Amino acid sequence: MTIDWSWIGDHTDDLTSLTLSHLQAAMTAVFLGVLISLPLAVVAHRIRPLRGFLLGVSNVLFTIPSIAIFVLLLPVSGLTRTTTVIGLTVYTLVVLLRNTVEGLDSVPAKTKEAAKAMGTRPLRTLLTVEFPLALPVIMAGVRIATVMSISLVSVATYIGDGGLGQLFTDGFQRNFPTPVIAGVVLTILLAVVADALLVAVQYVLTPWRRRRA
Amino acid sequence: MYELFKNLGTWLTSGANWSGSDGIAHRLAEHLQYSLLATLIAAAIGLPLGLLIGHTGKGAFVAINLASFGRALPTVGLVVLVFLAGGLSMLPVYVALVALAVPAIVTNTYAGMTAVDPEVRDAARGQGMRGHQVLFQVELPLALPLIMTGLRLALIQVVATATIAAYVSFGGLGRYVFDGLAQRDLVQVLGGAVLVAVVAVALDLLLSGLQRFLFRHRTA
Amino acid sequence: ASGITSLDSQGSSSGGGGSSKGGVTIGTANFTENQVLGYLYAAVLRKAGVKVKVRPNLGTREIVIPALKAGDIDLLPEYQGALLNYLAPKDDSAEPGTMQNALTLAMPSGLQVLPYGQAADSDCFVVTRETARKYGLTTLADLAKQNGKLVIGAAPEVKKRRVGAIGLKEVYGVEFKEFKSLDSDGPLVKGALKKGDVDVANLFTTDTDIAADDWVVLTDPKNLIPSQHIVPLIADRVADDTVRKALARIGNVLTTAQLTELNRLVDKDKKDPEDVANDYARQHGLA
Amino acid sequence: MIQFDAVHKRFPNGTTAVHDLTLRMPEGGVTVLVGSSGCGKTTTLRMINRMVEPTSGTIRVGGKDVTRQDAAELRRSIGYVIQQAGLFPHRTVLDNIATVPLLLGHGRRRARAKAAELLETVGLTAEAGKRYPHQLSGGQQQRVGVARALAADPPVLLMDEPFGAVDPVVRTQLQDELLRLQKELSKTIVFVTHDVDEAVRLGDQIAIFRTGGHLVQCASPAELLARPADDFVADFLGAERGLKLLSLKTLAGVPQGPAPEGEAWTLVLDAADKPLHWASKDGAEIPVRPLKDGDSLLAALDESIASPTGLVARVDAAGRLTGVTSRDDIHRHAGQAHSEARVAA
Amino acid sequence: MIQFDAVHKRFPNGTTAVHDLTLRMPEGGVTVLVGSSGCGKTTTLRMINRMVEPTSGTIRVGGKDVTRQDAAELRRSIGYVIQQAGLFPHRTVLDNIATVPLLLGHGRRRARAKAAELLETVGLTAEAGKRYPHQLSGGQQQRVGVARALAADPPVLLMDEPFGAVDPVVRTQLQDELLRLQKELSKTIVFVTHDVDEAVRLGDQIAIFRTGGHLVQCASPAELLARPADDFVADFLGAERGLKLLSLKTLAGVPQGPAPEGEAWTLVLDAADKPLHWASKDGAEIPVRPLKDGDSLLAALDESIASPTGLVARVDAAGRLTGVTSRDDIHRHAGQAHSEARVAA
Ligand SMILES: Nc1ncnc2c1ncn2[C@@H]1O[C@H](COP(=O)(O)OP(=O)(O)OP(=O)(O)O)[C@@H](O)[C@H]1O
Ligand SMILES: Nc1ncnc2c1ncn2[C@@H]1O[C@H](COP(=O)(O)OP(=O)(O)OP(=O)(O)O)[C@@H](O)[C@H]1O
Ligand SMILES: [Mg+2]
Ligand SMILES: [Mg+2]
Repeated sequence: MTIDWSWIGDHTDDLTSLTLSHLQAAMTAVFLGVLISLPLAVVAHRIRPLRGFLLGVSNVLFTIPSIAIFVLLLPVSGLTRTTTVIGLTVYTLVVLLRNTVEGLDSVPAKTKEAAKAMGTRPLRTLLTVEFPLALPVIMAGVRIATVMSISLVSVATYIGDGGLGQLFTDGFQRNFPTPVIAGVVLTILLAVVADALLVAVQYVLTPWRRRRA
Repeated sequence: MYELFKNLGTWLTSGANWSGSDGIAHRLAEHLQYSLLATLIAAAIGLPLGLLIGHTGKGAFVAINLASFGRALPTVGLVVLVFLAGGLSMLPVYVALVALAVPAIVTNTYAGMTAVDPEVRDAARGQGMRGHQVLFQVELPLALPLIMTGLRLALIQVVATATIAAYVSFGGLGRYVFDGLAQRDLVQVLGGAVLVAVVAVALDLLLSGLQRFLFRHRTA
Repeated sequence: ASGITSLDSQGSSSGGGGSSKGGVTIGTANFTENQVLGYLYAAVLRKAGVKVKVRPNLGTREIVIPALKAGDIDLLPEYQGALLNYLAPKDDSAEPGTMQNALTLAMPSGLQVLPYGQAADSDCFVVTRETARKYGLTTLADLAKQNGKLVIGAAPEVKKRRVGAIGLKEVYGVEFKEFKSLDSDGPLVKGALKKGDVDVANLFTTDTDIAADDWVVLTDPKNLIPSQHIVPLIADRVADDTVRKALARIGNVLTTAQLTELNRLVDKDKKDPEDVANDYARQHGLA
Repeated sequence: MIQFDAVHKRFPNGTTAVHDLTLRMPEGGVTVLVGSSGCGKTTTLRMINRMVEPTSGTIRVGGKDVTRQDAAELRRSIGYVIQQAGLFPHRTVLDNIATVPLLLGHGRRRARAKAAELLETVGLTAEAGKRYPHQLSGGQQQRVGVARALAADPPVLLMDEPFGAVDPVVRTQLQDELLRLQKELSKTIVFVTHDVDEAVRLGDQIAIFRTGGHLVQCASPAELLARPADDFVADFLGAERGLKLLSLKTLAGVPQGPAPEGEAWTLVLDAADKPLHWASKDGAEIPVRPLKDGDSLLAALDESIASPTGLVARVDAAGRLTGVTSRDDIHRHAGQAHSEARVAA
Repeated sequence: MIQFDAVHKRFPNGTTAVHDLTLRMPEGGVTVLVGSSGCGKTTTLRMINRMVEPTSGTIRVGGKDVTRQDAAELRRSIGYVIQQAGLFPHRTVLDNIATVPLLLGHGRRRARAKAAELLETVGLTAEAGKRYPHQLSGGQQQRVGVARALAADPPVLLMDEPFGAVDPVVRTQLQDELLRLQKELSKTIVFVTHDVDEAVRLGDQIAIFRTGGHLVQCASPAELLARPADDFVADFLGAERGLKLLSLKTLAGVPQGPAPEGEAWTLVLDAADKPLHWASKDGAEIPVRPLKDGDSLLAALDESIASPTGLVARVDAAGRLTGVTSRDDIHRHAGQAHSEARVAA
């Protein structure tokens, strides 16, 4: 399987725009996923009986083949980026919800108690104590969700979207490995870079974990 | 919508749809075969790897990053690539599914190993256990719950993704999804999707039940 | 040169009744010939001063037709027979003229087909030279002699289509040993034919591989397979005179042989569909 | 003043943690709660700031029923030092201390300034304020916990085994500091421990609990040591009860005489009159530990046993010899301490 | 016998944990290692069974250089009791104890039988053997830890703060048990603690370390208390050093006389000659704590202070009064204990 470098040279613009579009889809999905999973995780964390249910639902959603999700969404959101993003968001929930709940669980009871005993009210405790302390575990989830989303964007080629995934269909149709290889390599590169960025973000957000003995 | 779900019910419950080489029973068996085999292969790769880095504490950084790298592999791209390289066979499907499952298994195995209380590991050495005895008699049993979690996670992902086999002409429940799409049979698409989800969830429940049974003596 | 473009976040705006002023979004299915056609449409429309955008790789009709209705896309290069089969599966018109009439009748509100072009791309059933020799196959009728022995490979929908397993059985009495769901004239079905995993493959007549690999196209003495002229499927909202005229020109110029050659440039020479289409349009004074 | 009246706490799972407790904790004094594990000390403490709600009975702080007050506000007005510090790992030491002032809306600047001040009060450097809790030793973390509880200058301080996790040397330091702070600030302190020595050292009164949440005895340390209410209390206080009582009395009133001269052992002084050691006629030397008026009778007894003559060298604040006290005098005062305690009980 | 010769341990990160240590730990005796946190006690202990390898110097157990032996086999021949037990959470108590016999290839049956026996030795019921460690209390877990270390009947036992995590009452029980076991089995024991009282109680010799891994002094408890090598040791042993020494001496040799009659206070006995309390002429009663010959001088001194007459009631094994001992006699013997210790040092 040889790589046709001239093809790559001729298509740098396309590759760039596909990469950006790919990234945008994945990031939007993760962002929405975080937005949805944070409140749900708080509910799952606080109300034990709902935990199994919520995690179960996110699990089931995760197992639905993407094409089926797209087909169901088409009447609603059409052939748009929205459809792609909704599909991806659904998949991120399984990781984000679980990790956020685990993150909240991992906050030492002692510390929460301390906050309560100082006279901090529940909402403030949540925002200033529980979330910051759960951050490492939540961020671990965000990292996995991001990498996963980036790898999953390509399934949206079924609806003409899918960023770098278009290269797979193209190469497949024409029995032409170069675009496929380019697509795979760029996807991984994107994931690695995004992951590294998130590590950096986490480093900035959690100053208290920097100089662990 | 209501009509759709009613038809879905009929599709799922009609006996005719269950039998034959194109029947649900057969497709289900194929799907299970792909998923279990892929997970098994992934376990054969990921478990020793995770145990090794967990036991020696060496190579963790590389392994964890490789795992994350593995997670980033786009399944469709991988299938197409292996197909273009090697032609039409189940190989592309297995390569993609195994690549999908290995990261979850490695990271969870490793996490399980690092979660073993160092005091206990120390105690094992202190009683005169050799390296492999520490690994198999102490670390592995203690890491097992997390390892099982990793296997479950991997299996769910594999079951959900094994529909890809139909993309390259093979069987499994993905057949319904792709055929239904081509034949404009929405009921069939959804039927396939529902079956995949049910299989995934059922396997997960089964394994979590098994896990609970096996580790019923452990504390929370 | 852009072979593949990303889906931009904005869909097309649907201008008022029958005006292309707001621009036209052309969709194409996810195989190369359709993409080439899409870019050809784009080239001629652009020449006519219409703003165009192409959204390639849009999967099956199940996805594309609703998108056309909803306004995500406005124009689609289609094939008479296949489209008719999609819209009116029971209709068995076989002549281009009657098919065009049938299509007009079956058209959902808001959509219309424009006059069909001279280029055609029909379904065909091919076997390898070796298989043809071994079983003495030259026509579709010959297949019936090997009933229960041969494996056919085709896109999944062919199994339940008249121009497919059903028609072959009804018209020629052919029964296959097995139907393998592969793709629509793509690498799967061709690969399977080459490897011998299938004996009979459903391809398109414009496929350059048929000649390249010396495959035998089985003839259709009983006219089961309608010829499929290429026909623009368009939403009423953009179908103004400018658009109609421009599309009519390409329809009149492009021949089946030329289309086959364009396919070859894309599939074999790995040229971008867009470049191939633009070059052709320029050479023929269409752009 | 904190007043418990017929307070009962039964947890939903059926455990009775506190049984019909009536107890007064005087204003500006230290009340120590002791008892074996699970006897309800923590529960009692936590009912004061409503971290736990009593099943029945009333608790009044400064005369006001706690249940009539907003829980969060009540808590801001009561300092709480939690077992093993319970610091916020994600906030710097300074921000940890500033927690309550910030909650009270004092503004970041003012809260930080107050925190910096308190840092000094508990004996930590300004540099430590910038660190995160995990970068401090156990003893330093405890100090931060105390500083945090003091930050809003609350009249009441609850301390739940605050010095449990540190080694004995640091523990003694922390106790000294607490006694010093208490003298300065005279808070009403409720202190939980299961270390009897700590209780005797810190408490103005000691409340002993028995499993099941029963208050067995509440009295001053001296009374308790002299007259334990029953065998449980006696056992709890330990075998050396008699000696422990002596740790509560100082040498101040015990008479002293001149150091012996020309006998078997002489006390050698340096030029500044500071005792150096005991010397025997045949040249042997034995170390001496001179005691001040503020030292306890227990220390005196200890020294008199170690001393070859049975005499204890006493010095003034500058370390100059003022005289010696005999073992008999020490014992007389020890006996007196015991009878006083017995009478008081 | 365990012999350290010029042993040095520097960790890869540059910390010197043990500095040039030469130390003899006698056969069949208990050597206690004490010192503040981080002074190298654990490292010293772990070099004996090669859990840590020395940087230089040699360590011999029973005359044989440990580095010449297979590490795993060496460890099987040395019992190791780890801080907070370090039990295997996934194995039953019985299987925990059977670990080493199984490693030695004793066969499951024999190993379990041995384990069941040891369970009894450390005072646990057979029922406890079937449980998992987390189903036991802290004290019970410690017992299992000891049983596990004893399972292969090793001549040497290493114990690293084995009783650190349990409350004082259970701790005393465990210490008693260890002393009893030691009498029965006479192992060579190396015991790490940072509790001076525990060291004095258990040690035949005590080695005091200072931060940086320096051995400061190694001597018998009595010598140590009487003659601390320097201020560090003196401070470490604590203020009541003189009194602690008395806890090492029993009343056995101290003379006794008849109980006083017709004076201010009389000792009231019951029909079986057991002391009940002191009674004064005007009807006051003060409790008495009668002492046996095996009780310590410290207990005697404590009682003599609490007693209104300064006299200690002494009884035989059955609890019958044998006589009384005066405070002076106690002091005389206490003084004697101190001079003996001083001479020995
Ligand atoms: N939230 C709770 N639910 C049920 N039982 C509880 C709860 N909190 C405490 N208990 C029980 O109440 C009793 C008293 O607990 P408490 O914590 O007050 O004891 P403590 O004296 O502080 O013990 P320790 O010295 O171990 O800290 C114990 O038996 C304990 O198990
Ligand atoms: N594996 C290691 N790597 C680097 N330094 C270590 C290691 N183990 C121990 N140390 C350091 O060596 C010194 C001695 O440690 P050691 O555990 O022997 O002390 P210890 O006396 O047992 O203390 P503690 O009473 O806290 O148990 C300490 O400064 C410790 O931090
Ligand atoms: Mg408590
Ligand atoms: Mg240690």
